[in-house]
Parts: sequence; structure tokens; C-alpha cells
Amino acid sequence: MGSFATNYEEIAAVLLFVIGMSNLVFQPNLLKKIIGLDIMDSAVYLFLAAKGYIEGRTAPIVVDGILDASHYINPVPAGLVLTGIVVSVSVSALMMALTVCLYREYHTLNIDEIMMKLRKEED
Amino acid sequence: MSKKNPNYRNSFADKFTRWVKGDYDPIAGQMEMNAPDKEVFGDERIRYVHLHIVKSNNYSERMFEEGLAKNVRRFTGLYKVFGAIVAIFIACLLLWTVSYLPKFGDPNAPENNEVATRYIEQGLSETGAVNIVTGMILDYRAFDTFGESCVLFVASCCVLILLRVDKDEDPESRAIEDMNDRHYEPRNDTILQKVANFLVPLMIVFGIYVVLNGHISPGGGFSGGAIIGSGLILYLTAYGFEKTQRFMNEKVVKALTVGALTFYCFAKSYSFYTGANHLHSIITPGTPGNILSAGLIVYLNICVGIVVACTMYSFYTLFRKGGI
Amino acid sequence: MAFVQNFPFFCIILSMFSAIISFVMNGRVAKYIHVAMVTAVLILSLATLSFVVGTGESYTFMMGHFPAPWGNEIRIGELEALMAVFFSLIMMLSVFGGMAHIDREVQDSKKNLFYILLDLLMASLLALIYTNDLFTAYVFIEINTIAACGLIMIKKQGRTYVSALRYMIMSLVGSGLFLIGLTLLYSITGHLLMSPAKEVLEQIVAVHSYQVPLMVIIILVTVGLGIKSGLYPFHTWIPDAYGYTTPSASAVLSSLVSKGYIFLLIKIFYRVLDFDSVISSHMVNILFVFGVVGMIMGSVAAIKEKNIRRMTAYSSVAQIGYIYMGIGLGTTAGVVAALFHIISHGAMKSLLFISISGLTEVSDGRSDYLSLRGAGLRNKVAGAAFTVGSLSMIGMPLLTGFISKYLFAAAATTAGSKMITAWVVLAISTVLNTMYFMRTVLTLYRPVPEETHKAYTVEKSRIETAAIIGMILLNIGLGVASQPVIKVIEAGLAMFG
Amino acid sequence: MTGLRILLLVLLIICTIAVSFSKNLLVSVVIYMAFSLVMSIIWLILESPDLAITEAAVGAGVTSILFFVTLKKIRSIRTTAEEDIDE
Repeated sequence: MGSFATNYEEIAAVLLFVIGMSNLVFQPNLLKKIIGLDIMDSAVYLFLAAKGYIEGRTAPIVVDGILDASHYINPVPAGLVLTGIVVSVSVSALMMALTVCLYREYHTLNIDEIMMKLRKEED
Repeated sequence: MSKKNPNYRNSFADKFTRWVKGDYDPIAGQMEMNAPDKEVFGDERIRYVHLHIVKSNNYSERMFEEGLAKNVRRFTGLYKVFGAIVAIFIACLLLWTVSYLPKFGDPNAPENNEVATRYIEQGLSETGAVNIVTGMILDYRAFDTFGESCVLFVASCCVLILLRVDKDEDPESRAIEDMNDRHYEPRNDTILQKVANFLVPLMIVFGIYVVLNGHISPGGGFSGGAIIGSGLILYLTAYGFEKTQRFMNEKVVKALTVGALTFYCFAKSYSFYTGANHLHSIITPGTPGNILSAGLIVYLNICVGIVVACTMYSFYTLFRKGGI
Repeated sequence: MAFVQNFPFFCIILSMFSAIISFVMNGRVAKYIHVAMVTAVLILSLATLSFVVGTGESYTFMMGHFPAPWGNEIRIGELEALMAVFFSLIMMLSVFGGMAHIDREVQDSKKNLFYILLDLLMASLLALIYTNDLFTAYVFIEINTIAACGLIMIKKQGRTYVSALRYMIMSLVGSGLFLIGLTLLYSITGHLLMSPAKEVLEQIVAVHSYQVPLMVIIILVTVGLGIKSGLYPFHTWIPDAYGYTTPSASAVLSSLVSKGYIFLLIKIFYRVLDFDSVISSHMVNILFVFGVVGMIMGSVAAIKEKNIRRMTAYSSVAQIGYIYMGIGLGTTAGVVAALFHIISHGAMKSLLFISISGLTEVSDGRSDYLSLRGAGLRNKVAGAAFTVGSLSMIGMPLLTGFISKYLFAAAATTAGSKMITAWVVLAISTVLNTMYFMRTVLTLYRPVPEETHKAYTVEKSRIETAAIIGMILLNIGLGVASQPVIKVIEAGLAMFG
Repeated sequence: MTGLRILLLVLLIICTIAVSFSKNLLVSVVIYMAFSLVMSIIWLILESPDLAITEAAVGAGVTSILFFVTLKKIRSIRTTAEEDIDE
């Protein structure tokens, strides 16, 4: 239980993840769903980046030719997060395009209402 | 504080609450932050749509709709309760896990192992990149990064499928899109144009700097490309499509994207092939710190920058009027 | 290093490159590029398979100049090569089988984009099969998801948008959970490559540290990939997604996309988390329960369904339940059965979806039972194909479905307390399958008076007929000559360990 | 330093909750921009300048622009639809 008092970033990331995920799944408004998705992804990246941080060390950019591992933080999480951010921006652009198309078709942003209209269409 | 303010309507607090509620824009005043039917995107919208768009006021149909709405509402209620329980459960599970993880900033945590050590200690000599993160994503783990560019590419293909309106196949809706765009965008807004005159060159130059210095300082193809893309978007907003289409039309965007990705693909295939077969590679790290050093990294950064700038620009134009 | 060993890498790069180059081509050229690419991938994968079976051991291929814990790499064994062969074969047959529909249902200016999506889907499936790196797997999972979303909404109707949206939401929750599981795994092992991560995990398990995070990782990764592949309680997007898109896309989605995730899950179980610790975490029991429930509930929903394409989609839910039940048995035999079922379900489902498109074509384009009466008489090839697929689903001997059911039943005998449950559920599920598939087949061959339907001249597309015959032969071939395939799967699974 | 870290993290959580409960979509998007900016500061504190610059350019820049243009598109579609009904 020792880590609970020091890992603020991780705790915040978990809370953000859960809030973002509930927004993505349970929020009826499509645009808020997308914001929830972005928050969820950011939370995971925050978690990952916090794992790479080491107390008292600097960013992994070689300065003055110092090549000692005890001088820089872990570069791996930063690289992974960089890749991840691209993925999340592509996904949210795609979701926004879907939203525009759905709005054009059903004239609403509320997913429950869209489902209702769809069901009516089927009957 | 409790003193009654006679001008409460114009007080800061009221403006602020109204701004949060969304019917007051501090700059534009009472204008159209929220269109006539107060809660456009909220629950009111349901009634609005039913009144205005569904004009068939058949009695039985309306009864059916109301029954359905009640069912849906009951279902959503249950769904929300269930969702809250699931969310709290996941939160507790993850928090419980966090308490067992290594401490924040601990140098002896398991992830600070030989992998990170080698990236730092030999990254400079093996890749030639001063920025170790760039060296890592574009050389050690280049396959991931190629996949990432493909994610961007496939997303832009999907957006094209969804939003592009073609002149040949659907001239009517194309014309409507064009008209709408002309109607709703600012035309020759002087303030915007003056600001753009100053900002756009700055943004683009800064973007190019970030791309080219990706292996030396923080940044790289992706962030630089996004900055260039934003610059182009600003230029487009200020001056309209006639100006931008002279240098950024569909053909140019496609050619740039395909050219950059093809170069990326071939360069990395060469490097993977020689690496896996232990052949001699002509790519050398060069002198660390120079612009033209770090082997392929600087070229790959340029490619990624081009792809990202083109993709961001085309996303914007596709959303705005359904064509690049 | 032998030249053949480069082939898997060539396959991945080739499919990505053909996607990139198709962006500036028109639809026709993109189609030819796609066909050439899939054929090349098939041939190269066959060569790889024969090479790996010949040497009898797996190898890793560095993606770059840096060895294992530092650079990306892919790993090639018998199982991976076999999967690549089947995935490319099914992809090829599905695209050929629905060619005419693609031409008709996709807008001309968007055809090249459709083929780009298929190319990238192939690339991501190959990468998911071959990868030896968890983060690469995540990136390609995302490509797979986005490309599949594009395939779902390619027809551009309101309904397909809604199903694409529902698919995206479920998938994104799945990938979020998977990614956070990956993060936790990285934070306790410090590795992203599968083999080094496994070594560290073995030490961790030996000294009993990090027990809670390890359990949570197993849960998150399994649930994430389970959601993405449409395991029972998370299956609600399946019928919409498979039911309304163009036939080739339905076939590809149902037989390949979800299977890629399941294969990755099995790979992670064996190559990272160690199957023994997965068993001791009781996650397999949970998978077993959900799989069993999915088998029954999917079939029940299929019986209630009036639309033949949605019925087939619900049957996919049941079949994914079979696969998870096989994994949930917690024995090697169970996993072999699950892997065989991945292949055989791919063969059956693509055949069914392609033949359904032929049947609805001769019934005014409608897919409810009333309109489909006598469709098998009007379009003989599609009717025969649907019959073969149904019989295979039910478990008719000499067809591939029988072999998978037999393997599941045989695997259950060694599974201790789960034996009775597995047998009972297999029996119930077979009965339910028979009910709805036989009902459909009987409807198809029920004669109707000539004048109800105007005389249809079935466009005899030679390519589509050839593809359907190829799929029928694949079903029969897998049913008759299943032993070599099972042997390869067993050998490949042994190489995983 | 710890105080600043906690403050920024609390700000993040406030932003997400505000997004969930705000009634106006434009406000939600603006709050999301603020979220991204706070995030980019956090990344600077975590010694990852690469991430900070990317988040500032992408989260607060391009993604928000896309949100705005989506909102605008939706509004224009709505106005067109209303005109159709009036006619």
C-alpha cells in the first residue's frame, strides 16, 4: 500500500480514465463522447509518462555530451506516448466525421434519439 | 457582498453564469451562442425535432413514439446506474493496482532497465540523434512509427469516404456545400487578415524549424506537421479557398502524402532488410548536432511532417465543405 | 539467413505499400493492385509455411539493426505462417465473391479508398499475427479497428453510420483497456517485447511480488481484446455491423477481423503472460462461462431473427463463444480446438455471407424469410453454397464444422469439472444451430409460384462462381484432410511456449 | 513542486468533470482545450518536452479546431434543415 501516498499522477490518471470512459460510453451527446474518448486516451498517456519520470533527472536530450544513464529520465514512455497521441487524434477526427454524417441524416446529436428514429425506420 | 446589485443583469457574476450556461458570449454579446430553441443539443432537442421535422401528426404514431420514448428513457436510467457501478468498480480495481506499483520517480523501478540504459548511453553513437526520444521512435522502434503514420493515413481515408462530396456524382449537394461554406465563413475579415499576415509565416517557419530540428531539440515530424497544418488552416480561414487552392488542391495533397509515405516505406524497408540480413547499410549517423546528421531520421521527420500537415489541412477542408 | 525468412516482412510491407500507392490510383487499378497483393501474400506465406514446417523451429526477424530487447521484431513459427496463409486465402475468396456487389454498392470515386482499407486490413492482420512486440500490436490493433469501421460504413446510409459508431465506441473502450493493461505490464516488467517480458514475469511469479498488478493485467488485456472481438455481453454491435454492409466486407469482418484479436490474445497468453498463470488467475474460467453463455444466447437470438443476414451475424456471436469456450477449457487441446475453429469458422462464415448476397439478389434485394422463399431454386450456385455452409455449421461429417465440434468435445474430456457443461452446451448449441439453419435451408428450397417473382436473369459472374466453389472446396478440404492442419497447429503451439 | 503537481492534477479532474456536466457544447470544447493545455504543462514538469510540444500543437490546436469546425458544420446543417421545413 506504500505507493498510494506518492503516486498522485497515477491516481489522477485512473480517475481521468474512468471519467473519460463513462463519458464515452454513457453520455448521450456524440460530441461529448468524443471529448470523453480524448480524455480517456490522455489519461492512459499520463499514466505511461508518469512511469518514465525519475526524480531529479532531466529530459532525454543529450546536453554537453553527458552519456550517463543516471542523468536522464527513461525515454521509452515518451516515445510510446508520442505514437499514441497520433493514434488518438486520428480516431477522434474519424469520430467527428461520423458525427457530422449522423447529424446530416438524423438531425440530432443525441444517440438515444438516433436509435429511436432508427427503430422507427425499421418498423 | 450580499448587497443587491441593481445592475445585476450586467454584473460580472451574471455574465459569467450566463456564459457557463451558454446563452451569453462576452465578446459577441447576446448574439447567437444558443439558437432560438434554448437547449439546442440537450433534451429539448427531442421535442424540437418531433414538433418540426416529424410533421406527420398521426395520433397512433405519436402514441407509439411516446411509448417508445418512455421505454428508451427507462432503459437509459437502468443503463446509467449499471454504468456507474461498472465505472466505480474499474476505478477501485485500478486504484488498488496503483497502490502496488513502484513509487513515483523511483530510479530502481523495473522499467529503468537495460533497455532504457542502452537507448541513453549508446543512442547518440548508434542513431546520431541528440534527442534520444526521436532516435528511439524513428530508429530503434521505427516499425511502430511507420504503423502510426499508417493510422493517420487510414483515418484520412475514412474521413474522405464519409465527407467527400464529388462534383461528378452529386453536383447538387456539392453546390449546396459550396454555398453554405460561402454563407457561413467570414469573407475578407480585415482583422483576421492582418493577424494572419503576421502569424501565418511565423507559424509555418516555426513548424519547419520544429520538423528539421526534431533530432536535435524537442519536437519532430508530428508536432511540427501539426503546427504547419494549423498555419495553413489559419491562412485558409482568413483568405478563403480561392487563394489556398492555388497551392494546396486535392492533387497536391495526394501527391505529397503518397510521395512522403512511399519514401518512408522504401527507406525503412531498406533499413529493415539490411538490418535483419546483417548486410552493410549505407546509412551513417553523421556528426551529432548537425541538421543533416542522424542518418535517415531527419528525412523521415520531414516525411512525417508533410503527411501530418497535409492530413490536418485536408481534415479541416473536408469538414468545412466536403472537398480538399 | 535464408532468403525465404524475409517473406513475412515482405508481406507486411507489400500490403502497406499497395495501400499507399492505391491512394493516387482509380478504382479499377486499385482493385488489380489489391488482387495482386493478396495473391502475392498468399504465395509468400505458403513458401514461409513450407520453410518453417521443413526446419521445424521458429525464428525471429529484426525490424532494424538492433537485436531483441531494443528493436522491434517479428516472430515466425508454424502457427503464424498457417494463419497468414488462411487469412490471405479467405480475404482473396471474400473479395472475389463479392466483386460485383462492390462495383455496384461503392461509389466510383471511393472504390480506391475501399481497396486501401482492405489492403491496410490485410497489413494489420499480418502484423497482429507475426508481431513479437506488444506496442506494435497496439498500433496495428488501431489500424485494424479504423479500417474495419471504414468497411462497415462504406455504403454510406444512416443505418451503417449508426452501426459504425456503435462499433467504434465498443472497440475504443476495448483498446483503452488493452492499452492500460499494456502500461501496467510495462511498469512491472520494463519490456515491450514478448520474450523478454515473459522472462521477467517468470521471475516475478517465482518471488511472488506484484501479484495484484499481474492479475489486473490479465483481466484488462483479456477483457479489452474480448470486447473488441465481440465476446457475448459485448456483442451488441455485431448484428448491425455485419448485417448491413457490402457482402465482401461482411465476410471479411466476421471471418477475419475479430479472429485477429483472438489470435493475438492466445499469443499473449502463451508468449507473455504464461498460460499457467492465466489458468491460476481463474480468468479462463470466466472466459469459459462467457463463451458458454454466448454459445446459447447467440443461437437463441439467431432463432428469433427474421432477417437472414442478421441471423448469420448472430450465429457469429455463438461461434465466437465456441472459440472462447475452447480457450476457457484451460488445456492445450482446448486451445488447439479454438485455433482450428478460428480457421474453420472463417471458411464457413465467409461462404455464408457471400452466398446470402447471391440469394437476396434474386429476391428483390430483400433478406426476410418471406421473400427468400424459393431463392435456392432461382440461384442454384448460391443455394448450394448456403446449404453447404449451413451443414458445416451444424456439424455434418466430412465438412469442417464437424471437425471443430469433434475437437471441442474431445478437448472437454480432459478438462475435469468443465467436461459435462461443455458437452451439454455443445449438444444444445448444435440443436439450436440445426433449428435455425435447417429452417432457412428449407425456406430457400420451398417452391413458389412463378409469378410472385419476376424472372431474374442471374448475372453469371464467373469470378464470383469460382470464388464460391473455392470456398465450398475449402470447407470440404478442411473437413476431409484436417489432420495436417491440426498437426501444424499443435506443433506451432508447442513452439509458442 | 509537489504542490504544483497536485494543483495541476486537480485542475485536470475539474476540467473533465466540467466537460461532463456543461450544457453547452462550445463550452465543453473550450474546457477541453484548457484540459490539453494543463496536460502539456504537466508533461513539461514530467521532463517530457517532446510530449508537451505535441500536446500543445495537437490537443489544444488541431483537435480543438476540428471540434469547432464540426460544431459549425452541424449548425449550418441545422439552419438548412430549418429553412427546408419553413418552405
